[in-house]
Amino acid sequence: MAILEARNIGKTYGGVVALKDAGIHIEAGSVHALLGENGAGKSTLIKIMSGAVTPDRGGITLNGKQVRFRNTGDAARHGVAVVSQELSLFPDLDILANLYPVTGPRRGPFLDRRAMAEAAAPVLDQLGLNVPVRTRLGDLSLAQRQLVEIARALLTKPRVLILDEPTSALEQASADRLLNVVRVLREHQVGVVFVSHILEEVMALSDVITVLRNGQVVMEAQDRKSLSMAEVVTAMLGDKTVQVQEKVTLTAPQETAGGELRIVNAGSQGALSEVSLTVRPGEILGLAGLAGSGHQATLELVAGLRRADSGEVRLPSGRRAPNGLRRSIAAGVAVVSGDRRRFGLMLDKPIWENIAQVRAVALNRDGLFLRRTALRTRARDHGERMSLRCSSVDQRTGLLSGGNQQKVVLAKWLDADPSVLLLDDPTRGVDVGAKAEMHTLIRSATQTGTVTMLCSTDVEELASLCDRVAVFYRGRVAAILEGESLTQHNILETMNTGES
Amino acid sequence: SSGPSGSSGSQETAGASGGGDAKKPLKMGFIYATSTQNPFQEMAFGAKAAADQDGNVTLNQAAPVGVNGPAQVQLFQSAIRNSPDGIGLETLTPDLFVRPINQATDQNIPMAAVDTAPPPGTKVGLFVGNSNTELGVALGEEFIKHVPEDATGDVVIGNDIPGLQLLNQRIEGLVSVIKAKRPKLTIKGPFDAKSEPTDNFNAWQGIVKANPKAIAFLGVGGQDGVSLPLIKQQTGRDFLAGSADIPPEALQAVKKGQLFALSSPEHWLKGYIAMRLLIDSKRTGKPVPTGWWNPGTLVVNKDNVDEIIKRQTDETSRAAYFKAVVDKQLADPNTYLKPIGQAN
Amino acid sequence: MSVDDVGTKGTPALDAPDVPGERPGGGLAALARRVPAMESMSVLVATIALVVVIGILHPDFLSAAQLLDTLQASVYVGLLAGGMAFLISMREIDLSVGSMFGLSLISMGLLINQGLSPWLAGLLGVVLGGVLGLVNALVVQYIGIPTIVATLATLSVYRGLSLALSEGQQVTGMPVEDSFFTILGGKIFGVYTSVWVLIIFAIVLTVVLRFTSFGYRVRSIGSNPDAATFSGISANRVRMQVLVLVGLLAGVAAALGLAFFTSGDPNIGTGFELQAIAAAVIGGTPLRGGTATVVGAIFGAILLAVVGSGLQYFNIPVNWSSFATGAVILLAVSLDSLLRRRRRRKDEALGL
Amino acid sequence: MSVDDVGTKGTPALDAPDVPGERPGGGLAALARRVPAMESMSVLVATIALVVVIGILHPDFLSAAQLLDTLQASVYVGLLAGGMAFLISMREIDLSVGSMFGLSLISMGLLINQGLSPWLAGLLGVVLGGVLGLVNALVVQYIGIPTIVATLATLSVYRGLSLALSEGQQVTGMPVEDSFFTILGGKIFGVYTSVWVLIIFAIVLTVVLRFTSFGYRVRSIGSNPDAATFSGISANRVRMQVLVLVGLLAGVAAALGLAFFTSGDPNIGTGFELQAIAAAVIGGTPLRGGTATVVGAIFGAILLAVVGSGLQYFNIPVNWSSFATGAVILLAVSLDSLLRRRRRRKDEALGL
Ligand SMILES: Nc1ncnc2c1ncn2[C@@H]1O[C@H](COP(=O)(O)OP(=O)(O)OP(=O)(O)O)[C@@H](O)[C@H]1O
Ligand SMILES: Nc1ncnc2c1ncn2[C@@H]1O[C@H](COP(=O)(O)OP(=O)(O)OP(=O)(O)O)[C@@H](O)[C@H]1O
Ligand SMILES: [Mg+2]
Ligand SMILES: [Mg+2]
Repeated sequence: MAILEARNIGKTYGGVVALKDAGIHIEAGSVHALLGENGAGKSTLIKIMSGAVTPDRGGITLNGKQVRFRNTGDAARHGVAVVSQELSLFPDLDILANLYPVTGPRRGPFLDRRAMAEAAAPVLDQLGLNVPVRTRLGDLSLAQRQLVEIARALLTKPRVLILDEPTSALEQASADRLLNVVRVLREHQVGVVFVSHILEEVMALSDVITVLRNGQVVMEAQDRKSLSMAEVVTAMLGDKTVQVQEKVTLTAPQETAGGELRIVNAGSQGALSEVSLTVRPGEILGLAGLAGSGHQATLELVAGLRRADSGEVRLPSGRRAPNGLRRSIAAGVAVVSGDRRRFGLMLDKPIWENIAQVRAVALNRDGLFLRRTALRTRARDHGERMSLRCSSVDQRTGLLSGGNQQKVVLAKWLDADPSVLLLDDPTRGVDVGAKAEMHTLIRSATQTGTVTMLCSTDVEELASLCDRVAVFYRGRVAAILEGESLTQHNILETMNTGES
Repeated sequence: SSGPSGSSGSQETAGASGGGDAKKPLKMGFIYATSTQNPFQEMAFGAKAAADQDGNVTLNQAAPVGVNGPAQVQLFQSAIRNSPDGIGLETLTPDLFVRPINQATDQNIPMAAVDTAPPPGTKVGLFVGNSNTELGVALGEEFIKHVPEDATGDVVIGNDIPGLQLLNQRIEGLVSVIKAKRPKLTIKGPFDAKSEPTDNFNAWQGIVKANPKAIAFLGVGGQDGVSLPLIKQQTGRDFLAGSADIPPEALQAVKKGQLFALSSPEHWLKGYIAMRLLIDSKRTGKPVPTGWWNPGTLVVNKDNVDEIIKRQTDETSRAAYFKAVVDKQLADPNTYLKPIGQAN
Repeated sequence: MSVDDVGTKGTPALDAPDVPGERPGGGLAALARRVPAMESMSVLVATIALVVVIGILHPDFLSAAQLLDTLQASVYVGLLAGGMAFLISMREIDLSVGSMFGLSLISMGLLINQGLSPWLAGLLGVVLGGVLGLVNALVVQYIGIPTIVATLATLSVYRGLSLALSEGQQVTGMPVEDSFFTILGGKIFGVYTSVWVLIIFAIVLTVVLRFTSFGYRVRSIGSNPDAATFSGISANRVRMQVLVLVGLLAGVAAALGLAFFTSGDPNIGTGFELQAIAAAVIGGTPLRGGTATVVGAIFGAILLAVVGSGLQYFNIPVNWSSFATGAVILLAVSLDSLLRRRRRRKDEALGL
Repeated sequence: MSVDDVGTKGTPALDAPDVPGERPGGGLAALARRVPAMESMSVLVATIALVVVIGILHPDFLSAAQLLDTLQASVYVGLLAGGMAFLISMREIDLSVGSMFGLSLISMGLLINQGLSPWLAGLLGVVLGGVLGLVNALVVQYIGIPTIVATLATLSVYRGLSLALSEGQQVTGMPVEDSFFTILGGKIFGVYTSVWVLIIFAIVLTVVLRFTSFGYRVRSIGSNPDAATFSGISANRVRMQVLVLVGLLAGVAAALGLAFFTSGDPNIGTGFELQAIAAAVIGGTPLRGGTATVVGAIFGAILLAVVGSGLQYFNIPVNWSSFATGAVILLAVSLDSLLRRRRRRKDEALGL
């Protein structure tokens, strides 16, 4: 019988119906995938099950007993741990403190940090997070912080573990590591809820699948083996269909287009050496590699976030890439960060203000006085183009679902129609349908001669979206894959071995 | 409270004969520099005593929290509205009040400037205030009594609130005497002695340490008379210390001989006389006297300290003590009234 | 954000409440129509309530002259609070505003005593204010210390300068017949010129904050500094601009002050910093940054001024006046927060 | 924050295997080993540099007695700054500390004059401090206004009470021979008792902040309020605890103050709020919250005290003293920030 069960849950936020009549029941020793397009209500359902949000209707039973958690800490003490989509960590505290929120093992009145550290060690290297536990969390990368959040959940020895897009920020290797951890937990009769937009891993991992659409259950606890990915996708998107993007083979550099972006054997202390790359207008160059292998550093180099100790970077305009992010942006570079909540969005501001932030506000392109109507119309156009799910462009961005927030980040940069587009996980946490649409958008942006570079933790994305992929290994370009040789398999192999 | 009732008898008759009204309830105001420091409260108490003694005066007293010129201007402007029968204004920044004072006098509201002379460009006839130069001189005179003719060494002077006119005047007076009568002494300062009690203590402590050879440390503000004795007590160092104003702790220090003297501006008296003159003119119909009324300075030393400590106990004791003084002064105004121009 | 926006995904209706509001000019009309929703409403209501209560107990208080004086008294802190709102909305605080006010005022006075034409001196004084603000900015940027620390230091540096320049004396002997004093210090249409100036600045600053890209930059920084930097906004440059703005406002306040007081006291403006901060926060500009309301800040200053002149009517015993001041402020802000909470609940209900 | 430095993050000091150092006892040892990395170091160095410079120009300044007096002078603001650091690290500011200090001190004095045993009176005074802090907390929580506004009001309410209770007079006539005054006001092993007390509180508060779950909750709230609430930390409860703590510290400071000055002035402590905030921020507790250093805050207070007493040796003309004070503070914090530079650079480095 179910350990944790949520029945006919309803949740409305003012005008917005997050959940109409949703529910899920979690069995011990099984992985329950919870799917749905962006804004379907997955996170809301999860927040409700973990005490972070109180439902308008419906109830939760733990081992058959009606329960109501006061907060996630309370839930944790009842054995229900959640890894929320929007990390709830404390950047100023060190890793250890983040692993034990509220309170940890005590010695007298004091926290026993030694005991904490000892307990944490195995979990941390199980997840492959080998960073000193005293490191300030704020100094960690998004992926590392994601792992800390997961470790925190595991440390409560939960009987129910709820994972909301745990892998969205992780690169392949650590994602696989996580999936194995989940399998182990399943062995130990832990009930797992698994939310993800990466259907491959869902099909590989889960036992049963529940699909939400518009806050309602449209597929309830189906046995995965009985399902094909196509069926799942149709369940998620309903009548909508994914127009699978035919990769346009790059049309010869248009006259309209500016020049190409050149990186001439650039080096940067410890991160890069002798990197030489050329990206033609209208081309999408993928950058792949294991964490720290230099693909991210290359983006930072072009973005002006990192100095080139040797070599140089030339923008399409022909001028040297300026130093410092601000100048680069002024020079037409767009930097779509994967860490949307920290670097991407003003969560307390309406959607339209976020979308206007670069072009109108930072770059002053709309003149001194900003006309709200214009800005909102533009924002709404962007929103419709990427089927943004919101009550209105006046909605506070922080209230959007994760994937929809991600769309706003991309929109705000496309709004500035840049000459160089640097993408870091642009579709992180975006559902299959919207993902295809966003790919189309990125494509069409490139058609005007934009130079695009893409880093992604999603190898499938690299393979399907990019014209060429430069695979990095230990700070050097190990191979540039294109045409026939550009396959997920090759990318992964080169990433890990350095040879293709 | 049973205030002095000096010329009240004659007042009645005068009221009957003159245009004044001895019974009519009066709405008057007393606006002073700050509600948070004792000297100014003494003046407020004095004013209140005068009002209470008449018995039929509503006195709107108000002061900003902490010395704050503009805020006080605002309070004064309110007083113009609700105190048509007369306003006593005690301020440390008289020059900020030019417009509002004219506003008041234009509305024929009787006014008395207290403690600091009315600013030029105003038509206030009466100024009740001690001479701070005289106060400084008095302190200086007391000081030299304890210093031999040919004495040498440093005399260090402190100033609690830089930029405060009346403290500068006190210092001028003090210095003039020392320069004249003890030419061999070298005067250092004035230095910033701060006004907040702990700051004042720390400042003096630093000054004392920084001037190991000085024979005397003289302040002209209320707090100095508290800090200096404490420093003598704690460091065991012996030096001459004197100050102005008469906070209780300082009086105790005089009693113990830790301070050679305190020079008191007699704040209570200023407040009382100013208000009393305003009220009397209303009652008698006689115009408010014009000129600078100087109630005088009181030097507090070992000889009279006990009497003063007794007087400072409470309102009644103050009123009782001052009765005689007030009667004497109101009896013959002319000896106390000088032309406003001479105020210092 | 108005009710009909909700639930209707991106319908043209969205724009209805704003359309005319886009031109800064017409923007005011729009503001006017959005008034009930404005952050600054609650503090206005609280202020009015306070005035009414005092007026009931002491009708004289409601005399036009008294109310005008009270308005006039709020001008200096009001102007400073307006600038402070900008700063706070970008998570900064300037403690030197009171001293900048004082130093500008003293300098103007001294220049006039040097025989400079009052108008020219006033202009120079305003410029000086801007320069002082610039100095703050440079200290913050190049020494690299928090604004609050830098301005705490310049608080006493500037105050010290006005003491030193004036040799601790009041600056007097102004040519009070000069048009500078009669106009700026006088009334226009029966209302103090300084009040008119305050109103003008309330409008201008509001327009700058709400309708110019500069205003958006300021609030972006306060909303999420990292995201702002990542969007190509230079926090340093904007901070500098705002600190200069605050300095200029202090200079303007100083000019009005000198014209009204017709003299300068070296200690004038002491303690204005806390009042300005309080006014801004009471007015509805939260310290966490991201939003600001200039009008609210000015209402906040007016509220404090009302407390000041209102209490004078109650004939508070000498030793209780300071207590009363605090208590009344507490009452007023409680009412304010009560009104605020009701509106906030409504907003949340709308999921905005 | 760039993915590239996986595993390479963290300064050597951080990597130091100090798991044994996690025991609170050994924790201090660990702290000692981490000293070079401590936020508070730079301000300490700056302070020492300042002392040395003054000492070179005026050797008397280096006399033990002078330095002790300077330390003693920093005790009151130091204690308040320690509490303020807690508050600031949770993004709150208490402006009423100076008034709580004053009111507690006055009340103790009055109680003693009522014939209460000084020790008992002192204890009650400390408790009163806590109660005043609690009042602040209740106002903030139930009226629902920002702490800074609430405490701005209580700033004058409490000050007003000490004026009212003391009728504006100094409270005098303490039984100075009583052990309360001789011990707390005196010296132990040649050092002022108050200084010993300050040291003890520096240690205790540091331990509370770094090694108890309470301390972690405080910083968690400052670091990420929403996350804190989600994980079951009650911001209200913690804020209340901290505001009470600050009140208690004000009470302790008051007891030391009364014992030392053997009399109470109703104005005592005026303006301490800004000094305490400045000390905390100078000490390395950023206003954005999340981190705090009690030791740093206290060093900050000492730095300010050094500036104060040091300047006395330079015979600054009275009208220049405030200028000099500001200038020297500026110098000191510049040095401090110079020392911080390297760390701050690292923090500011953005990455993808
Ligand atoms: N606090 C809130 N206030 C208003 N609306 C909200 C709030 N939280 C969520 N919503 C709305 O509820 C809907 C469901 O959000 P939810 O985060 O559950 O979607 P999701 O399934 O997690 O999407 P994603 O896959 O992008 O994370 C969205 O339309 C979102 O805008
Ligand atoms: N694991 C937990 N998850 C969520 N909340 C918790 C957890 N443990 C304790 N709490 C909550 O934290 C509060 C204090 O718990 P704790 O045991 O830390 O008290 P404490 O540390 O002794 O308090 P103090 O630090 O003030 O002495 C309680 O309200 C409790 O509900
Ligand atoms: Mg979600
Ligand atoms: Mg998502």
